[in-house]
Order: sequence, then C-alpha cells, then structure tokens
Amino acid sequence: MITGFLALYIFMLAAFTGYEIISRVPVILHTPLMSGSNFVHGIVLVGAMVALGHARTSIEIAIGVVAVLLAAGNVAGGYVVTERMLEMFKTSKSEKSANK
Amino acid sequence: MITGFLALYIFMLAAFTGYEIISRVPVILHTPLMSGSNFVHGIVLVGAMVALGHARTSIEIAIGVVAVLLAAGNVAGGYVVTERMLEMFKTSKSEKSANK
Amino acid sequence: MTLPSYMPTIVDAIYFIAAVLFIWGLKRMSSPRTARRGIVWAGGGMAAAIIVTFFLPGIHNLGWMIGAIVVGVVISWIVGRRVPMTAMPQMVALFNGMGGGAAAAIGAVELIRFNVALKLVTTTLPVQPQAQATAAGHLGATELTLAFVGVLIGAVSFTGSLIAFAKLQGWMDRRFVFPLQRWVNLAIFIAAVVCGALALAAGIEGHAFAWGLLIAFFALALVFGIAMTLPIGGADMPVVISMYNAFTGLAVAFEGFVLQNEAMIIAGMVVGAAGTLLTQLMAKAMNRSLGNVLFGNFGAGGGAAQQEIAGALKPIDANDAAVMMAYAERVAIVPGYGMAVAQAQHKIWEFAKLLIERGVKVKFAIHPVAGRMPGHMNVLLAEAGVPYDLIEDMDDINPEFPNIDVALVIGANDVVNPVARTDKNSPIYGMPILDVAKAKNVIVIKRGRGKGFAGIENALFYADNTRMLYGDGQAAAGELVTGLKTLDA
Amino acid sequence: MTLPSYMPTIVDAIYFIAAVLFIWGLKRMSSPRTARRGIVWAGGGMAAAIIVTFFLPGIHNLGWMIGAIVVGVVISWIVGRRVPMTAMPQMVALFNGMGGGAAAAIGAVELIRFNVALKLVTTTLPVQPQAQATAAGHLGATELTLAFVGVLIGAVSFTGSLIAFAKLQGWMDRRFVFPLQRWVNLAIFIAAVVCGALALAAGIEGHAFAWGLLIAFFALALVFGIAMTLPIGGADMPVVISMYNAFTGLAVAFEGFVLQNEAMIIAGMVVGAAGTLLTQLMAKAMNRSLGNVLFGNFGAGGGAAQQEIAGALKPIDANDAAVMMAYAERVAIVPGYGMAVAQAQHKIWEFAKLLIERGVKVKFAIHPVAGRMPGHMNVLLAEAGVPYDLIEDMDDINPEFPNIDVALVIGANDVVNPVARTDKNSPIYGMPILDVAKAKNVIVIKRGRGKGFAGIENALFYADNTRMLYGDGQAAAGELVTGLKTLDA
Ligand SMILES: NC(=O)c1ccc[n+]([C@@H]2O[C@H](COP(=O)([O-])OP(=O)(O)OC[C@H]3O[C@@H](n4cnc5c(N)ncnc54)[C@H](OP(=O)(O)O)[C@@H]3O)[C@@H](O)[C@H]2O)c1
Ligand SMILES: NC(=O)c1ccc[n+]([C@@H]2O[C@H](COP(=O)([O-])OP(=O)(O)OC[C@H]3O[C@@H](n4cnc5c(N)ncnc54)[C@H](OP(=O)(O)O)[C@@H]3O)[C@@H](O)[C@H]2O)c1
Repeated sequence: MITGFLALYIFMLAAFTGYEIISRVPVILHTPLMSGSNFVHGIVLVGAMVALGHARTSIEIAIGVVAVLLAAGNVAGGYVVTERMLEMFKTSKSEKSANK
Repeated sequence: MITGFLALYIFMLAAFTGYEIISRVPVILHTPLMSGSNFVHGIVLVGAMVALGHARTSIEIAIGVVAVLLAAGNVAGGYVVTERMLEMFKTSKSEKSANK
Repeated sequence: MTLPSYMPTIVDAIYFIAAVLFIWGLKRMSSPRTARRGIVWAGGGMAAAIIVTFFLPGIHNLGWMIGAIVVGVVISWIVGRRVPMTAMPQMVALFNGMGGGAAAAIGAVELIRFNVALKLVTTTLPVQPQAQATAAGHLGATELTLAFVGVLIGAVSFTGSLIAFAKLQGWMDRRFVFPLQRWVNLAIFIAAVVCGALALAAGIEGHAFAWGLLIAFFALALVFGIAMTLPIGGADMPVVISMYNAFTGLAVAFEGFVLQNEAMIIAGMVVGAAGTLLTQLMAKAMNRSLGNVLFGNFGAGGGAAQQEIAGALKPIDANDAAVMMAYAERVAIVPGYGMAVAQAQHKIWEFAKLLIERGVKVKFAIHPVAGRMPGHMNVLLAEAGVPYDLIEDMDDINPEFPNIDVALVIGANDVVNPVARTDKNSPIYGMPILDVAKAKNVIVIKRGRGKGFAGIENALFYADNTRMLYGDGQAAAGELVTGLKTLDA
Repeated sequence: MTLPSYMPTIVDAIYFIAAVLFIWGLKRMSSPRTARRGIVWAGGGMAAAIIVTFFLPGIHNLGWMIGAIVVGVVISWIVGRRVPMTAMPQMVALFNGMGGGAAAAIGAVELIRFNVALKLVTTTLPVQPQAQATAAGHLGATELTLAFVGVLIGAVSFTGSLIAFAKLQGWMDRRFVFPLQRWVNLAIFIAAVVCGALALAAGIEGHAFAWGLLIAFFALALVFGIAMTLPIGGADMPVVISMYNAFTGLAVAFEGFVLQNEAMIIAGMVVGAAGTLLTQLMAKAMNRSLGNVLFGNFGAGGGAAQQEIAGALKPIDANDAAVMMAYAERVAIVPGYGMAVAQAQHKIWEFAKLLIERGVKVKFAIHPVAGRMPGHMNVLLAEAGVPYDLIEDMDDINPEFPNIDVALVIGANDVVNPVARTDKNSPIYGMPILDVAKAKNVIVIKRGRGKGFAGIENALFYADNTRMLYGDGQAAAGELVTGLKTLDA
C-alpha cells in the first residue's frame, strides 16, 4: 500500500530523475525525446486494462473500453513515431562516417 | 510500511539520482563531493537515535550510545570538513573576478 | 481461469523491470548515438508490462479488452508508419492526446465506481458487498483528490492535444480569437474546479457525489482544453504539445496512485518532469516565455499595423545562380520548411558536394525552429548524409554572414525575416533570426509569393542583393546541379 | 512527555524535506559556483531531521542520547575545524568510518533485540509482550537479510576507514603484506558470510540466533575491514575512502529499510550510487582499475628491480633561477605535494605575478593526482587567488612543454617522474605524467633528496637540463621573489 509520504518520496525521486534525463539535451533531439516520453506514458494502457478489467456496470465498461482504446493508440503510435525519427539519426551516423 | 517492491523502486530511483548527480563532475571537485556525500550519510544519526531511543536492555543501550556517538561525529565532522573545503572555492571565485 | 498465487509477485517484478527500462531508455534517447537502442529497450519493457497485466487476478471483460487493444494498436501503428515525416509533430500531439484521454477515462471509471459503490452501501448494503470492497473501500481523501486532479489535467491534455493536432494538420487554419477570451477561459477553468471540488468534498465526507456535478466537471474539463488551445497559433504548437505531454505524464502518475500501480506512478512522473523541462527548453529556443506562448496571442495576424516593404522581387535563373556560387569563396545554405515539403535535401547535398569539389567553402546554417519541429532540418540533412561538421548553429554562423559571398536560402522564410529585428508590430518581433541579409549576395529558392508560417511579408526578398529563384525546391536544386555540371563540361 | 498525535506526521514531513534538501544540496555541490550553498542547504535539512527525531513517540534514554550527540558533535567539530587542509583526506576517512560504524551498530541493536524478543516469546511469553511487538514483530525475511548485509558492509567500512585514516595520518608507515594474503582475506570474508547466513537462516525460520554465531559474525566483519585495507598503499587511499563512503551509504540505506525510515533509505542509496561512480572516476583519474587498487599491491617497494639512474643532481641558487625565468618567454609552474606541505602557494603566486608584470607568459600545470587528494592543487591555488584561466590540466599543457623555456617544479615528484613512461618495473609505470622533462630548462624546488609518495627515484632530477633549488618550498619561493625584485631595483 502506497500511502501519502511514500508516494511523495516516489513522486519526488521520479521527478528528479526525469528532470536530470532531459537537462543538457541538444535542441536537435527535442522532438524525438518528446515523442519518446510520449511513448513512455503509454504505460497508462496497463491502468486502463485494470480499470476495464474490474468494470461491472455497462457505463464503467464503456468508459473502460474507451480508455483501453485510447491508451493502446498512445503506446503503438508513440513507439512507431519515435522509432521512425530515431532511425534517421542512425542513418546519419553511418553515412557520416562513410562520408568522412 | 515499505514492502519489498516499494523498497526496490525507491532503491532504484535513489541510486539513479545519485548516479546522475555525480556524472560529469570535474576532477577538481572530487574530494569536496566525496566529503559532501560523506556528510549526507550522516543521516544515520536519526536511525541511531531511534535505535537508542527504543533500547531496553543495557547491552542495547550500550551499543545504541556507541551508534549515536559515531553518527554524531560523522554528521558534525562531515559538515565542517566539507564546508571548509568549499569555502576556499568561494574565495577563489571572488578573488578571481577581482583579479580580472 | 485460476492463476497461481505467486502471479501478482511476478507481475510486480515485470512492472519494476519495465520502469527501469523506461528510465534507462529515456536516458539513452538523450544522445543521438544511443537513442535508437533506448526506444527499443523501453518498448520491450512496455510489451512485457502489457502482457503480464492480463495475468492479474480478477481481470474481467477480456473480450472487450483484447478487441480494444487490437483496434487501437493496429490503427495507430498503420497511421504512424504511413504518415510523412513532415507530419510528425501532429502525430505526437494525437498520440499524446490519446494518452491523456485514457488517463482521464481511468479516473472517471474509478470515480463512478466509488459513487456506485457508496450508493449501494447506503441504500442496499448487504446486496453487493464485493463492489464496495473493491472500490469505495480503498479511495481515501488523498486518492480521491489525486483522481480528480488526474481527470482534470488528463482531460485538458486530451482535447487540447486534439486541437493542436487539427491545427498542425491544417484542419483549422485560423486561430480562434474573440474579445475577453482570457476571462472566458478563466471562467471555464474556475467552473470546472468548483464542480470538481464540491463533488470531491462530498466524496471525502463519505457521501456519493451528485451525478450532475461529476458530469459537469468532466464536461468542463474537456471544454477547457479546447478553449485554452484555440487562441494559440500553429507556430507555437510544438511547445504546447510538449506541455500537454507533461500534463499527460502527471495525469498518468496520479491515476497510477489511485490504482496503486508503481510503474504508472514512476513512468508518469518521469515524463511529467521531463516534459516540463523540455517545454521550457523549447520555449527558450523560440525566444519566448511559456506564459507568452499560452497567452501571448502570437502571430495574431495584425497585417494592418505592419510596415510597408519597398522594392521589387528580382528573379534569377538557375544557370546564373549556379555560376555565381561556383565562383564564390564561401557559400552558406539556409534550409527551411520548404526544403522539407519539397524533400529537396538530397539534391541540395548533391549540389553542395559539387561546390565543395570545386573548392568552395560550404556551410549549412540551421535555425533552431526552422521547419515545423525543433531539430527538423538536422533530421532531414542527416537523412541525406550531410556530415555534422558542415552544419552550423545560428549562434555560430551569424557573425560569419558578412564574409559569405552567397547565401542560398531554400524554402526558409520566417527564420530569415529581418522584420523580426526591425518591426515592433510584427508578430515575429523579437525572434532571433539568421542574419542572411548581411551576406554579400542572397539567392532564395521558393515557388512563388507564398508566405511563411507566420503569414507575413519578408523584407529580405526585396533587398537589393537578393535574387529569387522560383520553383519547387527539389526541381530548383536539380537545375542548380545541372547548371554546375554544364559549367564543368 | 506526551506528544500530540499529529507529531509523527510532522516528523515524516521534515524527513521528506531533509531528503529533498540532501539531493538538492549534493546536486549543487557538483559545480564550484553553487557548491557552498549546497552544503548549507543540506546542513539545514540535516539539523531539522535530527531535532524532530526527539519528538518521535516512544523515544527513551534521552539523557544518554543527548550526551552522546553533544560529545560526538563537539569533538568532531573541533577536530574538523582545527585540522590543516593537507589532512583533509584522512578526516573524510575518519568521519566516514564513524558513519559506517553507526550503521553497523544500529543493525546490531536490531538483531540483538530481535533475538531477545524471540527468546522472551518462546520462554516466558506473557511477561514482556511489548518488547516482542516492537522488535520481533516487524522483522520479516527481507528486513533480516538487509539488516545482516548492512551490518557486514557497515562494519567493513568502519574498520577499513580507520585503517585508511591511520595510514594517511602517518601512523602506519608500512603496508602490511604477507604471502597468500588474498587467500587469508577471502577466508575471513567467507567465514563472516557463513556465520551471518547461519544466524540469518535461524532468524527467518523464527528461531533466535545462536549468540555465538552472531558475535562471530560481528567480529569477523570488523576484522575483514582491517585485513582488506592493510595491504593497500597510501597513494591509493583516496579511491579506497571513496569506496568505503559508498559502502557506508549502502549500509545506511539497508538499516534505514530495517527501521522503515525513508530519509535514511534515500540519502543512503543516493550516497551509495554516487560514491560508487565517484570511486570509478577517481580510479580512472589515477589510470588504475578498482580491482587493481584493491588487490594490486601498488607501490610494493620493489626498489630492487628498478633501473639505475645515471647522472648527478646539479644545484642552482635562487638568484640565478630568478634571472633565468625573468628573461624567459614562457614559464610553466608545476606544483605538487611539497607546495601543500610548505604552504608555498601564496609566495609562488606573488612570484608568478611579478613574472607576468615583466611580460613572461606564466601557466600553472596541474596533474590530476598531484598532492594527496584529487583537486588538491586547485584548492590551494584557488585559496591563493590564482585565476582559473592560468591553470591548465595535464592533457592541455602536455603538448606545450617543448615550447616552454623554464618549467618550475615545486614540491612535485611522482607526477613528473618520466620513469612512469619508461620503466616497466616501476610501481608507477603506466600513470600518465606531466611532460616536464621536455621543457627547455627545468628548475626543481625541494628540500633535499626526499622521495615522493611512491618512494622511488626520479630520473627528471638527474637530467641535463634540470637544476635543483634546494630549500623549503615557501622559503625558496620567497628567495625567488627577492631575486626578481633586486633585478628590477
Ligand atoms: N521548428 C519548430 O519547432 C516550429 C514548429 C512550428 C512552427 N514553427 C514556425 O515555422 C516557421 C519556420 O520558418 P521557415 O523559415 O523554416 O519556414 P516558413 O517561414 O514556414 O517558410 C516556408 C517557405 O517555404 C516555401 N516553400 C513551401 N513549399 C515549398 C516547396 N515545395 N519548394 C520550395 N519552397 C517551398 C514557402 O514559400 P512558397 O509558398 O512561395 O514556395 C514558404 O515561404 C517559423 O515561423 C517557426 O516559428 C517552427
Ligand atoms: N592527489 C591524490 O588523489 C593522491 C592521493 C594519495 C596519493 N597520491 C599520490 O601522491 C603522489 C603525488 O605526487 P606529487 O608529485 O604531488 O608529490 P610527491 O610525489 O609525494 O612528492 C612530493 C615532493 O615534495 C617534496 N617536499 C615535501 N615537503 C616539501 C617542502 N616543505 N618544501 C619543498 N618540497 C617539499 C618532497 O621532497 P623533499 O622531501 O626532498 O623535499 C617530495 O619529493 C602521487 O604518487 C600520487 O599517486 C595522490
């Protein structure tokens, strides 16, 4: 059971971690990184599955299905888009060394 | 109550935080930083106080007193030493601008 | 299906590993060298976390669940694969909005269940003790508060991101502005908070929420997201999307707390913090404050108040332009959104290589917000194989322009518009620009008299030392290549 | 004393704030500009955390507690204030060892209490239910395991740090080496682990530990710390201290888990990770691997196998040396441990300023491990007021030495010893050095034929272009100043 203070500690440490990850990132990677963190919050799919999995009334099920649908879109789309962008950076690297 | 997995999460996040803090520190600050983190683990004094505070038998009290004594030394010494070292860096900075 | 009793521990362990992989992956994503691996690792963690969730005890509605996942994944995957690179920013907005909507929906389910359970408890207590135990039982004051806050920001992120998507996609050409707009928005926000707070107070006291208040709260939160985003211009959208990204992260973290799911808490919070910082960095790269982006009504049209530009557009043909550059000592190539549209980067690099062979010193000058996303030009030039050391940042190349013989502008407009320096009434006033105007000669490739993103005239095109090379970016670059080759032949 | 019921919440809140301040403070400590503020913030958090601990419910033995705190704080404070800057590394070792000892002692108290409580339960159950509730009740398998591990590494850190202290303080001049030492150490370690594991297994099964096993475990852990540190040479001590620092952090985190104290867990874990990384960085700065430091028997004397050095020491007097530098174009000043001992940094800076006034180009060349702690020279020169831009790192200045007319070495020895490049049998073989030998002329200030830390001869002193300026560092620098001034008069 995560209670108040424990949650605060976890919030604080995770926030610090996120902050540290981003500081000192070059402008060139801003968009891929935004897209990557967009993918990471796709973990909401797990929560949506739990919400739908425990839903009983039909209104709960309806909203739960919407949640799962949206979250699944977030995960899949976030991954594909990020991967496509980063792929190009990889190309650049190998081509670069080839060109030099 | 901090149970297994929660503890793991906290360990993991705290370790990541510590790692991030230290990476990219210039050699010149290695010693002050070592001393500073030495001070930070002086928080063990709080644990020593709890251990002594709940001690009942005389052997517990004896070891508890030792714990508090050592921990108090860690805190106070760590602070003083770190502060003295960092003070010199401060001097350098102001003198530096004066010299320029 | 009965599951072994150690299953929840295994699920927790996988969640833990996933959280570690997310952090690890994001960290690697912050350097181009390791980025690709990073997303693959994070993706592995995500897949594992999703799969084990099916094995949690007491999961029902499996049919619905699998159906929704398959539909969501397949559609997004196809859209994400097919969409052109130029449309990436709106794709990020779309997927981010979906995440925010999911977080809000989770919160809604939990709140509704709380309500239903309480009603059942007070009216027909002994009938459904189980529902009461699973829901009403575990939502204390902290959980309820975070559930409400999560719904609010998740919903704002949802509708806000959809508007951002529509704008970048070109479905909503105009910003939607009216007098007193800020006050209206503020009123919507306050109304949402009040409805939510009243319902929350009831919940904390142990009563069911009034359904009306709850529904009003949901609706107002959704409306606020729309209202807040409508007046913001498309040029500012990347910053806004990044902000909504942070919002979604926070909403996920808060709903994760409600569900007592550590992986959601940590992943959400990491994204929340990372997104907040990224938003600030992006705003800084565009020389704006976040407040200015949100409330500044940037790019408010305002063509009326702008200064008139004197002079005429002087065309040049591709052969003359090629000769000019062939005999120059230093050439700077300034790409913009038009190069992305025309996919001209390969031809331009071919041209640049020919120049370099002739001994011309060629540099690429990149403005941080050229194109439609930060780093857009770098991505494209990297794709074409331009080595990094030929690419110069704005700050590095600006002092060099007076020594440059020919600046070749291809599809850039706003980022080289000197009006940003001179005209206080211009919507881009204050944005740092590339000092192309100071080069000895300027050649501009564009299709016609089309305006840039900010929709304003560009004094550079009318300058004495500027020549216009009309045509589609790729075609024009091709003509330049041909021009150079005939010169050698 | 009855405390209000909300007290524990307030204590928890203060602990939380303290943890935030620690992280914040450490972060600021990683840049010289913000470092001072960082330690002050962390100190504030620490003070608050200590004070509120008195207000936890059920705290007894207040007299003992306050007494021990006062004694510990006062002694450490005075020692820490008085000690000369050159003795800083051993002070860090000492205070770190105290922290490790405290963590081990906490673990010992918990384990003993668990034992006593269990004994009470099994033999005289109804007599002391309270003791049982507070101790035996809450130590599950995870807690017990971490308690044991914490005691082990805390104890190793305790005695190991004390040995490191004694060595650096000069109380133990010789390394203590004997045949098969590694195997003996390994045996001690295994014995400690086995005793601990046996006791632990009993505890997890719900039996009391055998007192004998428990005591043997404590004793062996303490002995292992000593045995492990004895064979390590003093030159490697900073690395070892950093490692023990990480150990203490981990021990604190584990005992914090046993006590369910989040602030201890987080602070300990942060230090554990930070210390681990710092240890690696330090070892890298000395061009060693951590394994090599711990088991490499570095500086093992070995004078026998070393090559003989040909040539003679050629003295110079201070006036001649001053004249030489006055008419030089470029001078590099290379300080070492001797400058720290002599506190000569102020005089040297005075001399350097006089040279600069005459138009000589002066640089300070700093080796990363000159002195007795990383960054030692930077600290001293900063204290004297030398501006940063005159100070050059080894990597930057090494290629410049052939262009330097006079290299003035003051109290440096090992860090300029060319033997590190040439003699495979030398204990410092492989350490990167300052290329002083390549300068056109070298002047070395030292008191006599004293050896450096590694205890070996230095071929540089016998080189044709080297002159020895004998004397205490401060006195010699003073004579150089006088020499320059008479030149001008
Ligand atoms: N990077 C970001 O993060 C970001 C995000 C959103 C918005 N923005 C904004 O976008 C703008 C970027 O400036 P920019 O200079 O790169 O672009 P721009 O100002 O939008 O100008 C693009 C120019 O390219 C020309 N063009 C379009 N298609 C072409 C083609 N196929 N071939 C040749 N030329 C073509 C257009 O003129 P014709 O129609 O006459 O050809 C237009 O003038 C800034 O205002 C920035 O604030 C940036
Ligand atoms: N920086 C670190 O982290 C660290 C930590 C521990 C060990 N170490 C080791 O310490 C060594 C550092 O090298 P180093 O070149 O700085 O110092 P060093 O090799 O220890 O040599 C110091 C020299 O200074 C002279 N000296 C001593 N007192 C003096 C005084 N009052 N006036 C003038 N000269 C005096 C001594 O010769 P006389 O007796 O003839 O005067 C001695 O040769 C390296 O081996 C390094 O690995 C470094």
